[in-house]
Amino acid sequence: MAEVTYREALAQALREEMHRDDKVYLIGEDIGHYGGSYAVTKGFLDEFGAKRVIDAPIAEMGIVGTAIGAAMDGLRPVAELMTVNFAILALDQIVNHAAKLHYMFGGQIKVPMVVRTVSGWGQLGATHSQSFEGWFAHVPGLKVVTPATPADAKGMLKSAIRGEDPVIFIEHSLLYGVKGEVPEDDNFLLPLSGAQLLREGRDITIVTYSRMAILALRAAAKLAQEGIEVEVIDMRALRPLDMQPAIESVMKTNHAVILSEDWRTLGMGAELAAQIYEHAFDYLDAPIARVASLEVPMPYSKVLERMVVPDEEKLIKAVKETLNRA
Amino acid sequence: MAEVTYREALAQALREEMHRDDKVYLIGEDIGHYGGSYAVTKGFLDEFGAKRVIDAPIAEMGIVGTAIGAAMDGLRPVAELMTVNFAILALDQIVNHAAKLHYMFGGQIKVPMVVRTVSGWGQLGATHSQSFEGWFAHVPGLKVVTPATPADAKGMLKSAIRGEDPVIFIEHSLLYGVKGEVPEDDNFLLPLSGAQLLREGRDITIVTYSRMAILALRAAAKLAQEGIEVEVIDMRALRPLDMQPAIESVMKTNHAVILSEDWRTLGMGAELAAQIYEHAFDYLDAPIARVASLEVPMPYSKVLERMVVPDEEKLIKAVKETLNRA
Amino acid sequence: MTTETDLKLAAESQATKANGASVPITSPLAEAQKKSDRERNLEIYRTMLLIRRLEEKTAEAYTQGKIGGFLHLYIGQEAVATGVISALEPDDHLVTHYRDHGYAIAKGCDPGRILAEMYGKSTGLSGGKGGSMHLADVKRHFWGGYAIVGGHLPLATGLAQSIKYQGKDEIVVCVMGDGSTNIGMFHESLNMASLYQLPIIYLVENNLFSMGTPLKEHTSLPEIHQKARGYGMPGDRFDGMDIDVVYEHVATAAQRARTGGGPSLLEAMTYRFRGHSMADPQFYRTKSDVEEVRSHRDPIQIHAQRQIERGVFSEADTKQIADEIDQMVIDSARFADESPFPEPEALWADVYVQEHS
Amino acid sequence: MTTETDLKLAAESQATKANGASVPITSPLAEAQKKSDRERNLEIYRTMLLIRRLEEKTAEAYTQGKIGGFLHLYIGQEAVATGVISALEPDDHLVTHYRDHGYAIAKGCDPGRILAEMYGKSTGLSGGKGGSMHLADVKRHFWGGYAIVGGHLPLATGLAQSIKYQGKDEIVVCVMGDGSTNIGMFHESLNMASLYQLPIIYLVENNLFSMGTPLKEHTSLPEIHQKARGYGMPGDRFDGMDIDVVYEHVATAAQRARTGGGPSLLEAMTYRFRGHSMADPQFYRTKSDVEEVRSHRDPIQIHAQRQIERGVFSEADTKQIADEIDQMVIDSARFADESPFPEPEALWADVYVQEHS
Ligand SMILES: Cc1ncc(C[n+]2csc(CCOP(=O)(O)OP(=O)(O)O)c2C)c(N)n1
Ligand SMILES: Cc1ncc(C[n+]2csc(CCOP(=O)(O)OP(=O)(O)O)c2C)c(N)n1
Ligand SMILES: [Mg+2]
Ligand SMILES: [Mg+2]
Repeated sequence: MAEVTYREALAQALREEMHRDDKVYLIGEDIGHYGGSYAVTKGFLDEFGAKRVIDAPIAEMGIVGTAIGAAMDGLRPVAELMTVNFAILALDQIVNHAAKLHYMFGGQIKVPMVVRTVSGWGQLGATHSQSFEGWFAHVPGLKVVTPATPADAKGMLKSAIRGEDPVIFIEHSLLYGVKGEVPEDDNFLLPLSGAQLLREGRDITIVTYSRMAILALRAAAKLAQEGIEVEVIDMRALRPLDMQPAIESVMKTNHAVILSEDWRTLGMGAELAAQIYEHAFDYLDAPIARVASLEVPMPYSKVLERMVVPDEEKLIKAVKETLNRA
Repeated sequence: MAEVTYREALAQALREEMHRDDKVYLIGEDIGHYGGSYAVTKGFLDEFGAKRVIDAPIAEMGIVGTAIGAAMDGLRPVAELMTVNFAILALDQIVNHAAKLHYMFGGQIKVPMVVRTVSGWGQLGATHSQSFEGWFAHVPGLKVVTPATPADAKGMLKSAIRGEDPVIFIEHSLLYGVKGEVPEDDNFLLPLSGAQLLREGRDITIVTYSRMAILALRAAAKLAQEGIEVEVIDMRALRPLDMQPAIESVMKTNHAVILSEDWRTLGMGAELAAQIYEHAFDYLDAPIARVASLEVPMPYSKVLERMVVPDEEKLIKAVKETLNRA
Repeated sequence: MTTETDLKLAAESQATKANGASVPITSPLAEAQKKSDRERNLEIYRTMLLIRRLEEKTAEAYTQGKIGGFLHLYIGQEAVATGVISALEPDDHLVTHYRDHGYAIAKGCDPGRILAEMYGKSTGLSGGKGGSMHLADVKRHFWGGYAIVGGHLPLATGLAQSIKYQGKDEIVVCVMGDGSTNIGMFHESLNMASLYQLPIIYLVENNLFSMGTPLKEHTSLPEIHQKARGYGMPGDRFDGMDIDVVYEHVATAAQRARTGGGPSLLEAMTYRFRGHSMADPQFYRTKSDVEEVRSHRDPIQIHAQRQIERGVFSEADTKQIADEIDQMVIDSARFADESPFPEPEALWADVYVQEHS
Repeated sequence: MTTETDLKLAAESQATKANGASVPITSPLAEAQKKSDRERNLEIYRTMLLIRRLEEKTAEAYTQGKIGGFLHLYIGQEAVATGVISALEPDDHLVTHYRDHGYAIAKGCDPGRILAEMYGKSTGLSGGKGGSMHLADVKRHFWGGYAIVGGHLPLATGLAQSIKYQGKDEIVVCVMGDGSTNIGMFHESLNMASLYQLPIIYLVENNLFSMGTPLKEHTSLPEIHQKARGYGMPGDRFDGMDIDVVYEHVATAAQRARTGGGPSLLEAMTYRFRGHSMADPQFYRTKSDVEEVRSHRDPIQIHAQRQIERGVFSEADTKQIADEIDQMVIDSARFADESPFPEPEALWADVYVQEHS
């Protein structure tokens, strides 16, 4: 095991799979000469050449659509969409095509494609700070992955590339610099679904994913000092959803908070909460709290942006309110 | 009051508003010469001319984007997207632009635009049978309307056209032929939010919208014969959500079923259920049931399609299971 | 009749093998190319007439409620699909829009399985899950009909990218209508195809209408082949009602694509004799508009007349073929009628290749 | 210093009035057009130098952490914005991409409010909600900078549609980069603009890179102005480093648009002296590549040199203007620094025009 950043873990996964299988290629905007807008593919153009590291025009539909077509013919494209905000330009290709072809043509066509994209914020303004993972998770035929740690990033990306179905792989711009232990094994593969218990606790369960999992652990540590034992569940994949760990946890703690960075209404929190209510109804001592982003277009000014996104303070407040209710 | 179809009610609203305000114009594919793919604008080209009834190229982004631009300059465009399945091609214009401009530029820009589009199914295949109302309802800055009756269709469309904000107006292809009482008043306006009690009942609450409201009423009538009194709430608008009537109803009936035609996971049912749990937690005798479409790309064959969509039988089953639980 | 069904499916068994051909691809139309002038032209006649007759049967089945949803007939445009496929190698790749029946037939798909698909039967090309707009036969490199206008252009471009990536000498033909050239995906696809010099032909069937919107009202450049200039790509327009002309022009572009010359944009001038779909009231044109074209430019008439005049085949030959085809249509309809609907289990099959992992 | 702030905002008070101008629009650059050769060229010099100096200040403020997010500088491209705006009427409409600082200045926006916007202050052009990429000043018909590549093209096209619909004699200029011409919205917008003969100019600032991707690697037709052929639209390419050339060509296209001649696609050949954004490591080009252009084709040098040679103005004049501008930049920065951040209530303001109804 070595300590590497989330960024480096992703680069390792891509590099290893490209060496393992020459049917794997990368296509995306500025992944070559520029080195990737978040530097994940820095050096790849020199290492693998322009045939396998394609600097695409700004054409999100074209990037995803050609990747689907190549996947249909047996290649294993990894398409990069610079941020999830631009991914919605390619939503027709992802939703009306990648997700449908295998079923619609009675199993004749397979689409072994990965779409890597990025959520995040940081004074980027209203059109560059959104989270749409819930939209992808709504669509049968897609697999949706949102790794929180370098190890998950590497192991799940490798599995996504080797898999036979279209995978929407959502990274987080504020995680690229975060370090963690990552196995060096070339065949380090992780399943594309399966929630994980990150921290045990008896009092309340925080169900979350991606960068918010890190936030949840920090808050849990603080709350522990006040004698509140928080259990933290990282969903890791949003389609298919593995609800069992969260449900079992809530059956034990009888309290839950859902933490996500997207807008609250119709966000991931709605589904995660609904399923917990459905399966642990008789165990809940209080309604489940949803901590999510406030429902405004993201303002640029940092004093306003700060108010919009979930933070430790808001999370801790929600935990206490949920515990103290009634 | 006159008995008119949902289709005719929409045509009345468009015609009246076009006569009232020459800043109102229509743009969409085949709304002119063809008469509208669902015949809503039949005769409009002759009546209003090509300046105000524009047969657009197949260019969903262009149709919505030019409508936004014209609205910014003070016109009141009604853009028609033939079906909601194609609306996702214009999602960038709707989500990254229409929904954002007023806020992002500090109130300098207004976008008084209506996007009319259509959900529905009927052996149309995987790419032509989807429901995305939940995606629009997720986005701050948009108003989302899903009328179930001819009266709502007319009154809400007129208000949407006269309003100052972008409105996503979602019709249902299987409702166009349905008749209902509609006021002839030229100024018959209805608010763009506000849920409505369609039927009173003491035993259980069905919360729904659009075509499913009709289905709910039919099921309620049947259930009444078995002595089960169902209360039916039509949400009518999905953003902003008016949860009060549903919450009050559940406080009375202590049981709820959410009925929607979209896919269950991350669908409207998740949010409606989550909010009812949050506000009526102590009143619920059983978990809320969600009746929605099965999570597969819609198959063409009618024997399979029938299995996917909600029907009376499935709804009645869910009602009874919810009542008989525990 | 399950035996007949079983036989047919056995013969077609590789059809559902995902991604690419497993056995050498053949089709009557392709084989005929290597045969005599007579054989070749008879096969072309047979193909066009089968398209016409099967479409007529399809329309009838629709009115009988055996077919549901949207149904877009190919009647009037037969020379395009027939000309295109006869100018290709059997293993060349085909991607089309929803108006796909004629191409399925020209590519050599079984007419019984085509009808069965429209009937929503398990024996259909796509197991009854696709319907009229989504016929596909991947083992014949027919990657299917697509119903999001323009949505298949990037897919076809990606297929061509894969072919070049793997150094194969196959090419891709991507078929669309005139109205489809206005959507953004057309622009993104043609730019990438030209930028990467991909082996693909974008073939526009210009039938003068985008649903009910006349050509001049939906595009700023009605000479659609000239849109190629925006991509430094060759463009070419020709009469799509004359099979021989279609063959000529497609063969030239195919040769270019196959030899590293890159993509082309072809525009076949044609006309549909029926509405856009069965639901079309056709307010946008008159009966006589259609009669005018049908009487002077029917592609099947043009072909038959010429070959009879040339003495390549005779009236008698056409009669005999007509009889064969009538029987084929009857058999195909019976196959579709007698085929079973999908079992309930089929509903959950093929949502994912790997349900778990 | 709130008094100064208050004064400025009072003067700018109509700025936040939604949709369109409420008072006659003026801007120094526009007024200068009607004045003497000397006045006009001094104003052009003043504008270009202000853009340059304010950008330098902006870069400094970014490194100081006063500006966050993405910051795209306009240094090197000053002649384009200055030439474009000087060739327009004051009430003509402007829509740009995120590289919008130079246009805001040329359109006559207050430099203090421009900086304040980037600092996220309530006195900013967009109240601190937009930031660097989303400057706008609607009362000057500057409809803003947009950050979804190509996303503003349909909006600008719709503005032009509205102008024609209402029979106004204004025109729209829509600015984008070379990389933006590859996205679908470019195609859909230009087709509609040409089809409806709208009064709009699509102006491409070809700085040879789409972020870090070289022109020849991102588009199949590097002669971007020739893409106009795909829409039956006139296209024109010119030197974007020479203000006089830019003025010429834009004036011609503006005349055409204003007199019912329809849209144009203009390509200004230019170069950015800084990275794509402040985050750009610029692996894709060398320092000497940039030095080469900076030393021979600096638009401000070209203009100053020519006018001094022509004896239109003198070294002394440029020195004096430089001093004025240095002071203006200092004042603007102070205004931005001293302006307050938005109040918490601002968070919920302007999500909707009509919160209820
Ligand atoms: C993105 C999208 N927009 C709209 C439609 C609805 N639609 C289906 S076919 C069609 C007209 C297409 O005309 P054309 O491309 O000329 O093909 P033709 O039917 O004439 O062969 C339209 C508007 C669609 N299927 N997809
Ligand atoms: C739809 C979309 N895709 C990608 C991006 C990320 N991005 C921002 S600017 C840019 C490059 C644009 O280059 P160009 O159009 O030449 O303009 P320039 O920055 O050179 O002025 C890219 C890829 C975006 N903002 N929007
Ligand atoms: Mg057509
Ligand atoms: Mg550029």
